[in-house]
Amino acid sequence: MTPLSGYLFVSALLFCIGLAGALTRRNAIMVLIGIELMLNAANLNFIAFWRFSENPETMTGLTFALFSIAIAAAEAAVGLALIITIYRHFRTANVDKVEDMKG
Amino acid sequence: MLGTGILKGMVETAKNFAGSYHDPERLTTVEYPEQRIASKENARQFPFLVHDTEDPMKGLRCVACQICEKECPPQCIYIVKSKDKRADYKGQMQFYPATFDIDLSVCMSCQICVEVCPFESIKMDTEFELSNTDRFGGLLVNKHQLAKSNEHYRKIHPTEAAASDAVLAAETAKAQAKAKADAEAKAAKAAAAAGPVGAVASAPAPKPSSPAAATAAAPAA
Amino acid sequence: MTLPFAIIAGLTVGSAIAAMSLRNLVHCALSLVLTFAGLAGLYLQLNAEFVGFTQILVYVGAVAILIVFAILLTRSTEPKDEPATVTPWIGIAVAVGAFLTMALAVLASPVGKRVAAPAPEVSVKTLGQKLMTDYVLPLEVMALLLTAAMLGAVIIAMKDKEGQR
Amino acid sequence: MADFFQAIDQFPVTLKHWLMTQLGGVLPEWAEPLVSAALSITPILAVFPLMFALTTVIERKGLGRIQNRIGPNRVGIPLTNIRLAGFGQFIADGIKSLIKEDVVPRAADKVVHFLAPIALLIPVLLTYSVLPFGRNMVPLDLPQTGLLFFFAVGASTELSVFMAGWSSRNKYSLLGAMRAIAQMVSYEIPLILSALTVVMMAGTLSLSGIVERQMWHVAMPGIPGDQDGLLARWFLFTPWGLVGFFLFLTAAAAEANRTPFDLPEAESEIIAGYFTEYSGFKFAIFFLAEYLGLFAMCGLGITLFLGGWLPPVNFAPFTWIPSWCWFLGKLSALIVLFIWLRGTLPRLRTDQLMGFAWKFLLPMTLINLVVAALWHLLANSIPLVARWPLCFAMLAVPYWLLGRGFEAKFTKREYRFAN
Repeated sequence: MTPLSGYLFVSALLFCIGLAGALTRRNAIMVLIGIELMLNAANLNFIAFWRFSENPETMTGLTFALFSIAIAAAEAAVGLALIITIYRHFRTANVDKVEDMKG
Repeated sequence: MLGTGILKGMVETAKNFAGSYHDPERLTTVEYPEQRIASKENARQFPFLVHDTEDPMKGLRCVACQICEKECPPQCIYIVKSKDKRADYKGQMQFYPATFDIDLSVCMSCQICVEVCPFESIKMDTEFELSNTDRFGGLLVNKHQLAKSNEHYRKIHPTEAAASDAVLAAETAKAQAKAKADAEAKAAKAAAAAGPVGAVASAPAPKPSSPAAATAAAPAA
Repeated sequence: MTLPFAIIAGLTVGSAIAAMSLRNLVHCALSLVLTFAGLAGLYLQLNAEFVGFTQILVYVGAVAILIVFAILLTRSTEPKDEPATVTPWIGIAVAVGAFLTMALAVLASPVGKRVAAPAPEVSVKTLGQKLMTDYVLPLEVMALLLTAAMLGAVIIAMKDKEGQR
Repeated sequence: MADFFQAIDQFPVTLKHWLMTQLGGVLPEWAEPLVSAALSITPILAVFPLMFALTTVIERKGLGRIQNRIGPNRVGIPLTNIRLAGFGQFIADGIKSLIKEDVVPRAADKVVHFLAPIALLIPVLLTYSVLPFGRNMVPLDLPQTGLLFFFAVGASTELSVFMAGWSSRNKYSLLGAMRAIAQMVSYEIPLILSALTVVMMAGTLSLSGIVERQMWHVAMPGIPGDQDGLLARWFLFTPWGLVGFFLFLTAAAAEANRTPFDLPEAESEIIAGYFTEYSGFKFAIFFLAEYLGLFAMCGLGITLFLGGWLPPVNFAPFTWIPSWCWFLGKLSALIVLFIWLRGTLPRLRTDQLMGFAWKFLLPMTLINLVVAALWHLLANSIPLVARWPLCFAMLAVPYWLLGRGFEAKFTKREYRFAN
């Protein structure tokens, strides 16, 4: 069985890949994808810590991960709706070009 | 209520399904190569050349006048006129087609060649199973393949064939009458050479009879 | 480290890198789906079947479809030769720094060397009972949040259209 | 006598056991689970594609009869005159699609275009792994998450549809994919909700567990059935099960892109939808995946509502028939029903399709969920004879009320010039 550190490394890698993407990509959708990746990395941490915890019967990590998945779904829906609205308004999904504060 | 229409429709299709097994009124499909529907009398597919005598090549009615070749809208007919002449069914000396080809891949079955032919020599066939492995040579049919007997024509289009026969009979009668008149005129001429009496009176005598024969044949057509 | 873990982890990380670095947005989204599927595989490795299949149902079945729709609805009008990233080196440096910090923390901590206890008995029944008793307040808040998010998403995406009429 | 029928019933299981014990000495230890899995998979890979092949012929023949035609009846054994009533057709079709040229559009995204049919077929085949085909015959028994696995894997087919539609670079493909995804996402909700009713009543996500709950002897509060255990306790025999089954079938037809919900491949409008640009064997894979998806949905419907592999009654001639025959028989009956529906119903319009999902199916499944809960709660206070009509009325009234909205639109059309 893989030790906990293996999962933590994968999670850290995913988080940093997501972070790098969210910081560097121009397209708003790609930024959102980066954020999704970071959320998933956190989820993996929840599950891994639950599995390697002293008393997994409490299922804290599992429930937290379930709630986190639900939040991510809501976040993706609202975020993508916002991106589509921004695209309709500015005719671009490039975050650098959207610098107008007026509605 | 929602769904009743669906149920009604399903009952209807179930009736169709069951009915197709026992009700021949519903299942009208004819399984073609084994079962066939006899072709209708007015059916027409592609032209053929009519011949009268036993030997198809000698009995061809076609005199290579090339009217059909000129009238054919897609120009699928190719005719080469013969150098010599030979006796036709009336016994007159006529040209005949040295080559008579029809490209069936071009022909559009319009029947104009039949309409314009003054010699009742090209007619429409009901043969339709013409598929061929050679799409260029196989569908270019020559006069040997095109020639079919008058009996065949009578079999596939009885009414039309009767009219056509009547026209031909009238023409033959007219030709014979003319030949007879010519012979009489010749005889009269010969007689006139001997003594020119009555030759002028007898020569035009057969003429009124031939239009009468033609009009007699016309209602039959 | 076991072979299945290595394969799944490699696939997950590799497809995540692809998802963040490919030029074509649809390819990015498809690689992201592979990452989600790989994560579900990791959850299964961790005996969290229910969360693993929920992950597939929600992420592959719903979030990925949403992203793909959003990509198609926001067809980029920008020229192709424009770089897809802004100031890449700063962002990557930040990410690498964050990773090194976390990796050092994991290596230094004694928790990381913990070996798994025997697989716990996870029954969906007890999970459901927990959700309906101990975690009933978060569950209800979550229901409210999802409803609000749905209504919000619909209204945000609709507003402009009404304005045009 | 009973032992003999028991042996036939368990024949596939015993055969596998025998093969494994025979191979046990020969195989290295690491290969044993792989061989065991392969032995479980092989019958599925043999039976269901064959069933697909036969269904294509039966469907064409059946549709032909419904339309007063004969349908395919020629292809039999090659080089002979034996025609087998046309049942050689699927072999000819298979050979044809195998040797046809594989055309990939020049502008297509080659990799995604190639992966799409594979990515569609694999999840569809995976769904079969949790279906109980007979007594003790579940390739992969997931006691905690069986149904969730089915829906999770089934949901990932949407992405393959998108891959196919997008990578073809064809507007019809993309339109078809968009239609298919919108339809599948919309109908997934009533599908899962109607299945959830059963999960709620059975108290388990395991599909074999759900089948066992429908057995004669298992005491279930509120399921009608003879106390002596003569009549099976299929969920279909309860009001919520009856309504739930038809809601499930409707949603399943939409999930599987069957008529009347086959807009994604409406050939009069968008050629063949998302697989317009596929030819040859890839097209055959799409066709196969579509039918296998339908079979899997039917299999799930059988497991949830029609008692899976259980016979309807618990006495001699019926119990002699092997359990897997019951499953395959019920599956064939549902397939025939779908063919019949295809021959009957015209295709819906997109707005009708979406309206039907959100305004009719979704409220109905939610009401069904509530009624099922009531049925369970009233089990001890109201006798069955009164409870059944009461619960049925509670479902029939909303059905009538919701259904009215869909009827009113179909008024008789006035033709200005024809009349």
